[in-house]
Amino acid sequence: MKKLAGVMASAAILAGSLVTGAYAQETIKIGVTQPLTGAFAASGNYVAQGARIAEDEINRAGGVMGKKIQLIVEDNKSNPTEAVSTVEKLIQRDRVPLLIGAWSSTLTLAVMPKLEEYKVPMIVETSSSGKITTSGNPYVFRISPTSAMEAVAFQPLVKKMNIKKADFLYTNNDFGIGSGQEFAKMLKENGVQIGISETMDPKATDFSAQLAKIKASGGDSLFVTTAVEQLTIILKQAKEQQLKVRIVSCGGSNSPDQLINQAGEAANGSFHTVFFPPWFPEVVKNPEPAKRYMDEWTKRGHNVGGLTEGFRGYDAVYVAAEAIKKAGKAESEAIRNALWDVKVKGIYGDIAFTKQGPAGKESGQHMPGVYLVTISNGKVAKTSF
Amino acid sequence: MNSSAETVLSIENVSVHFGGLIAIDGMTFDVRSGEIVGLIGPNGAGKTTAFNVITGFLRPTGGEVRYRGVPLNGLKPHEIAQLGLVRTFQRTSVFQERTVFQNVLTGLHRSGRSNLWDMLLRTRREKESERELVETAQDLLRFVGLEQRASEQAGVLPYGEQRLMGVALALAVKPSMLLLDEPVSGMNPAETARFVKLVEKIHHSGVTILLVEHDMPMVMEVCDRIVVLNYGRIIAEGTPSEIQNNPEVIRAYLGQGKKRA
Amino acid sequence: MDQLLQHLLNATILGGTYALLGIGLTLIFGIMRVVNFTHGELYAFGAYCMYALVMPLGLNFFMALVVAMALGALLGATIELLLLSRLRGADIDTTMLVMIGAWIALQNAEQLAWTGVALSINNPFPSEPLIVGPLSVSWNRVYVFFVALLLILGTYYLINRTHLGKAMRATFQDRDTAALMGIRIDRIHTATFALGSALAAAAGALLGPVFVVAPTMGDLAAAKAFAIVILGGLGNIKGATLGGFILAFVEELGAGYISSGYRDAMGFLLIILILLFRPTGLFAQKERVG
Amino acid sequence: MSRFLPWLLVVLLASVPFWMTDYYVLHIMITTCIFIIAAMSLNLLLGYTGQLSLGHVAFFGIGAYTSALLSLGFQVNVFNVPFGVTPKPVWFAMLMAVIVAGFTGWAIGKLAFRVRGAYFVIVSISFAEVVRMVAVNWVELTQGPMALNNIPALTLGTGEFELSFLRKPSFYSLALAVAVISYIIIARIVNSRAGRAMNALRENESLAMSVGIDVTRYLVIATIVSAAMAGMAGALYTHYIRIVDPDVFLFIYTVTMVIMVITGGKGTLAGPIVGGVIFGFVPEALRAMAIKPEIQWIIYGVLMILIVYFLPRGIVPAIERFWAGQKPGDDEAARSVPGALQK
Repeated sequence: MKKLAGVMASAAILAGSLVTGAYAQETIKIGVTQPLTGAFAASGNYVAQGARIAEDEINRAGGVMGKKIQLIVEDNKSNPTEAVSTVEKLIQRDRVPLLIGAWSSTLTLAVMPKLEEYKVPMIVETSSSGKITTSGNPYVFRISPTSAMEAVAFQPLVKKMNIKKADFLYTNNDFGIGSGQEFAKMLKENGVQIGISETMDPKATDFSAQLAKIKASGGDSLFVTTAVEQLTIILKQAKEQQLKVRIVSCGGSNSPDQLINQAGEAANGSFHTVFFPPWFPEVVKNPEPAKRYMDEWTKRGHNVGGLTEGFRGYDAVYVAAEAIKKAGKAESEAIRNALWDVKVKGIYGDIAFTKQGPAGKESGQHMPGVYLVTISNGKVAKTSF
Repeated sequence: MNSSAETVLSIENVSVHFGGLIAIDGMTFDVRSGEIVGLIGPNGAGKTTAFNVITGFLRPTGGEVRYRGVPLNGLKPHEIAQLGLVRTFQRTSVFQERTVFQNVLTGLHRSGRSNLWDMLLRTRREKESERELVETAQDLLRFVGLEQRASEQAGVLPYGEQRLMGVALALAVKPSMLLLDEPVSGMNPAETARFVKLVEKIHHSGVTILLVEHDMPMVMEVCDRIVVLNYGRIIAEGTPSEIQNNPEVIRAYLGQGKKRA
Repeated sequence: MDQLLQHLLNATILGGTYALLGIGLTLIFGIMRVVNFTHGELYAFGAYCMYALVMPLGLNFFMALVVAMALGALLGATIELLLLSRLRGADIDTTMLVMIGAWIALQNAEQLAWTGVALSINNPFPSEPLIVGPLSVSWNRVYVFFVALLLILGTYYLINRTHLGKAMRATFQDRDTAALMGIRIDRIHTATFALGSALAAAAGALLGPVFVVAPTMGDLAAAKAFAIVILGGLGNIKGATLGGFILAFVEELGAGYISSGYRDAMGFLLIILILLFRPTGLFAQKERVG
Repeated sequence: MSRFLPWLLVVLLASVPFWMTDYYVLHIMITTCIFIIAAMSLNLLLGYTGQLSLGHVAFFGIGAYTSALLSLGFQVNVFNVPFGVTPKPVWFAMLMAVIVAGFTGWAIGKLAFRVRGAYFVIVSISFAEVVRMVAVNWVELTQGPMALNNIPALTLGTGEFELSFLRKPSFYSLALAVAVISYIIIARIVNSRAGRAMNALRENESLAMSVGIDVTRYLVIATIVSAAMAGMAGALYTHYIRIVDPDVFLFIYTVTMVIMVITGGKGTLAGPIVGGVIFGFVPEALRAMAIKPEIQWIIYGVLMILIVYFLPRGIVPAIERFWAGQKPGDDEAARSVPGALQK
């Protein structure tokens, strides 16, 4: 018993020594939670890289209110519980007044209760699930399009592409399921027959069984929603199994350049919705920031395949800086109010938030453009419909 | 001893096969109440296998073992121990890391009266039960002559005392019959003599004993009756003097070319 | 019908690599009584070697496989000499803890070296698949299947026909007697671990170009290897070969006709069922207990 | 004097919320405390009965999911038969979590202990993985990878007398109380007849059977208590973090618990606490030094190997031996007297 007590006492001393105080700050901190490791690591890193570009640009131009901004990027490991921990850490330890995150819909939905609990606003840069802005969380401001918006944008193409019967393959998370449901709804309304809907774990790597089933279903188009890692394998395996259907990837996290690079010939003939087409930046509403971002991206030697993701972080940081400037102080509540008045000429278009969700507890939602591109002969091309 | 005493252990036509290997072949013998019976035979004759079958550590391929009329087939070792049929082991016969005293307390497991709730809530029954166990443990250690060693770690005791410890563990279960597996092997004559005294003491307290041993003088000294196994079969059975003069027994031992006695 | 045939073809092709994965693991357990938790990491290591050799270094695709196997064997031998050789005679739980420690360290070292981003390896095969009637399969997978078979047969040959194999079998049956007969147990253990590691690395190097290469790929592979080995009985090489094919068929048909989500759960369910109803594996004779 | 030291420590720990203003430190202390409870429960199996159970996180996760689902309510179709549960009070959900986890422990104990050694280890890992797969794929019930969100916090009483465990100081007190109770439960079991039986089967199973100990029964008892306690830790965790996803079943969490137990000292009462404190705070210290998580895990892995080589019994026994060396005789006396007689 005596020894036990001694051991426990020394443990307590260890615990006490870890107590550290926050020191004074000369910068304005912005918290970023992204999946830097795990299933969505590639995309999360691209978003973080894009955000860093914007951070440096803003600071070079004098920062915000004479202070430099400082991004504190935490890895949420592609896991919702970890995402909550990162937010907990960013708010409690780093005392950030504003957050950016958390890439996937599931991760974003996971941290949303914490935003309400601590009353800290978050700019959502990627997530597409409708639930995020319709569930009545007034701390959420989304600059990326929802699956429903994406489906509506796709609608005119249904007839042009002559889609008669569609099958679905998507990850069993909010991103995949939300996208699958919205597209199925839209296609049904346009008279398209819905075949089978297959799901997959975000970590799965062998889809031969699902693809054999889809082949047997006999649709003419396959709508796939997942991150680029799985999409690469799906394209390769679809070719191996001679799945001769039109593959359309939704959700905008498909990085056609990376697909060409990694899936090779198997990527030819596939279609992809993207929210920023770096192959023809002239088509976007604000080509000027797009060009600036692309130049810097290349200069830093980042992966070209990441351009379609990195801009999300880039835009989000500009929106954050603008909101802080408008608020006049780095305080959460002021920033939240200011976000409603933000107007930023970004790559996502002219970013401004409209109200969505139940009255009195609305979330902010921006309406960006959606582009459909195709891969042919190892190159990304505009669709010719 | 008294040959009209009732049979407590009966082994009927027991066989044990390991794959194609026959370890015991149609073994049949009885042990009567109050006897000391020796089970002897050359190495590999199947003696320890017989012990394992009797105490439930091994399932016989055929035949039946009964203890006081209860068939033991299918019973687990702890259930057989609870019937009062308790064994010791050739080797590793103590809980090495515990003290001698803790060993005996562990052996007294079945004598405890408290249930799990008593233990969790540390009720009066739990405390009384533990106190009784401690007293019994002290008595037992005194009985085998290890009371001086109570606080020592069992694994570091000299070999002879570890054997005594093993017997104390078995006695803690309150056996009506004790199976000793080569208890004096490796002991020096003085230790053996001390052990023989203990066996007789146990016997006098009313415990029937079945003994596997290579030390012939010891077997001849303590046993009422001897059963001889060779290649899994019983080749002789009788009093020590009968066995000593049995030509087949002599052949079996000489044929194997070694005699440890 | 076409779907069923395609499933069966997929399962057969997959079964070859599963068997390869299983043999390496079962060999090590059978001879060394070590549950090799680093098996999955050696698999990932093989895949990363393949990537490094083929992509940045531009080595010939087929040569790269041989080099990856050699490197796998080297890493395996290092693990054995560094960690296991001094644990000989320790109980199985102790070696398991050490192997788990090694597994965690290796996996994170891979993650540190290559980051979490998945990598893809180009292969030199025609991109048009091999088509037989309604069925199709990529040339890369056909290659993988036959190389896996070759390696399995090679392992059988090594164990049954060579001097080293004889010593391994002797060690497997009775370590003490083998030692008495002048077999150098230390060397046998190192050789066994190196061989098992080379096979795991080969599986990784073969499948790397089929899927993508990522640091966590080893976990799933290890899980499957365990299922295969349990199916066949720990230490049973023939059992592991058959177990590999059984698992592949169960997974593929389960995913095709029951639920694709539970695909990776099939192996674990099989483990549990087998251990409850036939603890020594499907193909083992009853072992003597005690 | 020494008898009061543990209680003094408890009082000291209980006072933390009154002077600790940095909630982030409190947050780490809470999660550490929860992990210590889980590690203590694992120690009962790993340290006292000697079963290397590598599926322990399953009980933790089952507790977490049971409590989350019952407090949120759910609606599922089992073979087309609708089955629903309306949201239940959190205290009830947590109680059920303990019971369900304990029951799972009973079932697993009954089944898994048919096999031992390597087979038992693999079957225990498989069990946890199957449970994880169910959590991933039974989306209707568990929401799969989307996680169960907005899990309510524990509140006791109503109206004016409502006691809410939403905020960190109150939750810390709750976690500490559960940890102290868990410690007492384990201490009482291992110092009783049942504890001696468990020890016996770990040291020498055949000998234990030969003295009439029903080995399977005590393994099952240990598994039930251990599982129920892990389930309680899981329930605490879920109502603290207020989200639960299938990754809660990841093998790496079992490994974390195992490392805590073997580093601290398996089969000692203080071992999991010491190990838990070290591995609860070290990640934060490493994070403060801007060390990458991969390096942190490499350190864990290497440490695990080093512990097995150089401190196979863990830190606590090593310290005990050190103290015994300082004061000969004292230790002998302490060890010779069985636990029940110490008072």
